[in-house]
Amino acid sequence: MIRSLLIANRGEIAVRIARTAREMGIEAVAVYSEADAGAFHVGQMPRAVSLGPGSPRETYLSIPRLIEAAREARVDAVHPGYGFLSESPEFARAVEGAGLLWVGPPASAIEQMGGKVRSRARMREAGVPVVPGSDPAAQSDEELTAEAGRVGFPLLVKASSGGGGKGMSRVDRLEDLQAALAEARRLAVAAFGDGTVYLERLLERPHHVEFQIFGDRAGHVLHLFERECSAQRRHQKIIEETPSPALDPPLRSRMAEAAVEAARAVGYVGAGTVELLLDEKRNFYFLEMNTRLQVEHPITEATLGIDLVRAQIEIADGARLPDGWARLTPRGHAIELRLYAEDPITCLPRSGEVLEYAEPSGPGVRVDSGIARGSQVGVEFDPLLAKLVVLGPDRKAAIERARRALSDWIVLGVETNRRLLAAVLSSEEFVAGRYTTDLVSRLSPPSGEPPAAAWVAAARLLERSGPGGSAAAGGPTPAGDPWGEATGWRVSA
Amino acid sequence: MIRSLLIANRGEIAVRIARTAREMGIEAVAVYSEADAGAFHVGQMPRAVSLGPGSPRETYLSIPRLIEAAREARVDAVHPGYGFLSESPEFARAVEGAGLLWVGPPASAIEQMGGKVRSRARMREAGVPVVPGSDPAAQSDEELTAEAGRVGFPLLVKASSGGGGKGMSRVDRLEDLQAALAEARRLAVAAFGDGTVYLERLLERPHHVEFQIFGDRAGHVLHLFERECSAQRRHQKIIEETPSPALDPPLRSRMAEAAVEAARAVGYVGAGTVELLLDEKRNFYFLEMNTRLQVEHPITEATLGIDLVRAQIEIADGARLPDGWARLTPRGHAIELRLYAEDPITCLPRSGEVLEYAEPSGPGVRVDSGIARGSQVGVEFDPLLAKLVVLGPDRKAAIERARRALSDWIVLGVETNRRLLAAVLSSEEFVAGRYTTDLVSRLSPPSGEPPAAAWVAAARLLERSGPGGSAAAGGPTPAGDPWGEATGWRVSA
Amino acid sequence: MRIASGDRVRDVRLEPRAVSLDGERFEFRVAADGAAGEILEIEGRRHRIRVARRGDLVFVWCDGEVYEFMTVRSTGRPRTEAGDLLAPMPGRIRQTCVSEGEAVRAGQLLLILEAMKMEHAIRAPRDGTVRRLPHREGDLVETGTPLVEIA
Amino acid sequence: MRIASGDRVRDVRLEPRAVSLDGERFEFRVAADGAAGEILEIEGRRHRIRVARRGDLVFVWCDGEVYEFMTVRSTGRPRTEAGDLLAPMPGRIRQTCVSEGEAVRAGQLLLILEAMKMEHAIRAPRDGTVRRLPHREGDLVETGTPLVEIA
Repeated sequence: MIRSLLIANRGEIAVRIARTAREMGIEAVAVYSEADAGAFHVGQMPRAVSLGPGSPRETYLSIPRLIEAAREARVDAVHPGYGFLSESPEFARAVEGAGLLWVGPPASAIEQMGGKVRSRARMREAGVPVVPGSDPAAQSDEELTAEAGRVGFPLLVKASSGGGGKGMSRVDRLEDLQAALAEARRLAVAAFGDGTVYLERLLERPHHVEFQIFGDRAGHVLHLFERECSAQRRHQKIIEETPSPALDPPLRSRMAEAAVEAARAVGYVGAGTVELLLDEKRNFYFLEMNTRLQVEHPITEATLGIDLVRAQIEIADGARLPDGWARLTPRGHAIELRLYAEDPITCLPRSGEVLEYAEPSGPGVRVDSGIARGSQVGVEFDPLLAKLVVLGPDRKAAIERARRALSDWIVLGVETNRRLLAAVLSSEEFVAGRYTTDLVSRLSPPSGEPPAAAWVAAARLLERSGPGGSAAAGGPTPAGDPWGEATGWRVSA
Repeated sequence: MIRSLLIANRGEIAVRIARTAREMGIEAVAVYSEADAGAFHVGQMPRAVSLGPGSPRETYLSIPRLIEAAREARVDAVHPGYGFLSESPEFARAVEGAGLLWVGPPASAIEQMGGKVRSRARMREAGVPVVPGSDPAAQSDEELTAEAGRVGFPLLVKASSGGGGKGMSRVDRLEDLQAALAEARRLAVAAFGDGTVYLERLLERPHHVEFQIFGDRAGHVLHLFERECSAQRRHQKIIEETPSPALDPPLRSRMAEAAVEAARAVGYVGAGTVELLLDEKRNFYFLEMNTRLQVEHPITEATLGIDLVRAQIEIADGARLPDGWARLTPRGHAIELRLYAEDPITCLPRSGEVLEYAEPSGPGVRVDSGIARGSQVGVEFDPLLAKLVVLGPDRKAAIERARRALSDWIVLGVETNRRLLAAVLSSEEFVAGRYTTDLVSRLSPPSGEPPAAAWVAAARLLERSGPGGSAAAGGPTPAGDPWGEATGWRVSA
Repeated sequence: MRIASGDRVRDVRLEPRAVSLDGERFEFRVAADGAAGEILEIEGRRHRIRVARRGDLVFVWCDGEVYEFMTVRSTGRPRTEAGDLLAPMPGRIRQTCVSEGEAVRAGQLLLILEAMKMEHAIRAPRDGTVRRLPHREGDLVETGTPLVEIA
Repeated sequence: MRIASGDRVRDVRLEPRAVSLDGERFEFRVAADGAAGEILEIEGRRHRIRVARRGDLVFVWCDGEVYEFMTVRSTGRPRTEAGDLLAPMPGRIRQTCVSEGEAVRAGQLLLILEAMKMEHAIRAPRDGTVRRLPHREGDLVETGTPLVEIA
């Protein structure tokens, strides 16, 4: 029986998990690094334990400190959220070793799906199609050069322990291979301490479609339909929607079957997501499985009317899959917009204090936020600030609702990717539902030349609040925003 | 083709209508009395027209000023919202007379459902059961005394043009009748300029259940299921839910049929609500029909996944009922909480500036608000500040979600009925789903003795911000909160 | 300082890390003063706090509940005479049901105030005698105007 | 006063009911300053405004869009030399790809900054010559530190 839950995370996902915990009558316990003592997520929970000072590596990524915190807080269970240690089998084992419930899949499942290479092999065994790639054993330049011929060009050089596109590079011609391998190994060592690489055929302009999977200890595994995640920037999702405009019912059920098969193959329990690539010939391939709650899980909650976090906790507590989940059918169309603290053009992370904040509301609008007025946004963490999730009766209404809500979202003090999101929502391909993973990179958000009213407002504020000299002492200097003078890349957010 | 829409209302409903209009690409035009120039709803719309200075009667209730505003704004249509002139056939005619589309039912339907007496007669004709009552013709004390015998005690004396319980009184014994009639006539004249009254049998502890009705110009009429509205305070709804815990499928369809019949009888077009009383023997009676959008419409939107305002506008524009509405089935359980600016104990209206405001959010949470930080809440308008609407997979989850969200709702500076709402949510009868219209009156919210932490926080603020002497000059004096000293009714909100 | 909440008035002495309420001493710590408001730790328990002030009124949101406080000036006379019943909102005296000098029982109807197109019954909070009844039927009164004084 | 937004610098003269931007004059009216922020009327059109300030930076939300402005002090030298490329975030110089005195073309890779466990390519915004390259590989740099100066 879970009475208290340590949420080993921060930001919007910690807040979101805490909300469900509180609704379940479970005491949510926050953790925080000293720098985060005043963070929004800490204020959302009845209890909080400090992880002490230091970098993420020394706090949110420190298994010993988190286990210590869980012991100190005397919690019954630990929810890892996403990112940080959510896909660390070591952490899962440490939690269970401490006699606590782990709200996530068995460590063994995390392991089997962990390494790209291992998971590809495992899936091939299970009969799930994978993108053609090199033999994992092949590591020398010679072997890989040979493999490259088999795989075919263009291809990707990938780090075996990579993720999020880190240490990944495209090679179009054989003569570029060696240089790419050297670079990839160097980056892989730097980022993951593991220089193993492999080759994978590059699918041109594929759809990135994922299926939500859920399993229980009794061995039941089912899918909760798909999410279209092709709107990506630098391999980072920025907009997701469900249902996917790219699927028809037969294809959907074929892909869903494969996804369930993939999860069954590793004895999956709890919430997980199987990511698939869909090429122009409507062939699909296993990409990877995320053995945790997904950032974009709310769009599935919206169209199915369920609470995935509640189910995670109940299943960790030994429950079966909720009654009726096998009979769920999606209703309406849901879209998620990810608000990042970053320059909409360069995608470089932004920092600063949130000086004004107001969330959109109204019918079919949900906001999961990790910030509030007064929040300090630093660059040491994931730049995801908040998520806007809209539900509409159909895709057209959902897009209109997303545009409306986005324009009601007020965030001042930290630059965000809002304009990029708006650009996607009004791009012809997105509106038509015909877009692939290359859409966002081809978009250039309008440069946002301020209207006269904005100049007036700025001037009036400057006059009201007097010379910035003194005020400037408080805030960071505009050096935090350096590109402007030199390059003019800098455009208003 | 509606391209622009005048929203002849204020507060949360004006904001809510504007949101849908904006999503539809329709330009929403606000109206405001001078006192409201800085009101939240005005800032939510791209355009706004002043109704000039003066009381509600001279502004939001002035047909000439509103028509003038509509002409000035060159709008295509007018949405009346609820309250104010939403059920005025004169206004409907004036709007159409000005060559504008009226987003509401035909004036004739409003008229037929307007007077209590007339509507009761109309329904009796249509074969819809009505609460036993006196012959409308009977007006003299003698006639009414005779009728009283037929109707039976206890009974209600009601003003024919009454509403919201105004000029309504309970009579248990014949000897009290004459005094009650005199009082009722006096109040009726004062409130409605019409002293006509009638008698109606008083149903003890009934359920107040209403059905959402929708019709189009092609003569189609359907129902969108029910809303349980028995949680009332002084005949004012404070919490609504759907589905109603009081209905079973057969009863639900019988009541729904009657509701559709009632709407058909008056050639209904657009959104309307048929209110029914359900007595302990599970007999139901027509109470009245609200020929407009209902305050609690969002819970229907939540369980059906639709937008009622969008449908209102489309149907006013000549469209048929949306495809598939005939096949809609509710999913999950929805609850609405009405946040009023009033003393939770005495229910007296409260005023003041909203000094801090934060809305709850997260899965299954929607807030329709008419206020923001800085809003000035006066007593000259309806004290409804905002509505919290939660959707959960089942009733239990919805109640838990409502409790969680309510505790996340921060409103400082104006006293609200929050504690009363919390008391209902945790009352045994409400949780069990066994409550009738007498529940709320029997509840007494806990007196909210502040914990040490609150005293500390208050002291720290007073110390930080120094003696209130100067600050006090700004705000109203605590005389605005007078009961305390003399009576001790005053408890913290 | 003296602070009132409802009918409860307490003597509050504030030190940097402790407070005494009517002599009872509580240690506290400001665990954080951040985006979600302030977090006060009192005897090990954390409390989420948001505060606002208008003149002598202090509003405190604490762990989901809202409390209202009022400073009580040690100097100067209290704001209203004990026994005053003040108009809760601007309105018009529709009817007076008692006269000065009349003895009234708790709950007895004193007068009817009409405001917002509704009538509000003003009743005696306790037994007593009507000392002052300053207004006539039809008078307009502002918020906070004394309506009846009961000795 | 002189105000910059992005690479756009304008001369702004404010009068009670009008403003001139680089000499172009606009009449405006503050229609409301209320709960939803300020409403500015300029030549008949209404604009919803929210503003915030941090030092020399001014943030303006206007009709759903956000704009950033910076005061330009007429006195004192500009904040950064034209030509400086500043570190966009705290990090470590992973690799320098050019040397001082070297001629570079717009878009050419100048150095790689490692921050947040990712590598960021710093490229030349335009053709020019590397005048200064103050840091070595492995150096830690703070936000705003000049990385390369291009003449």
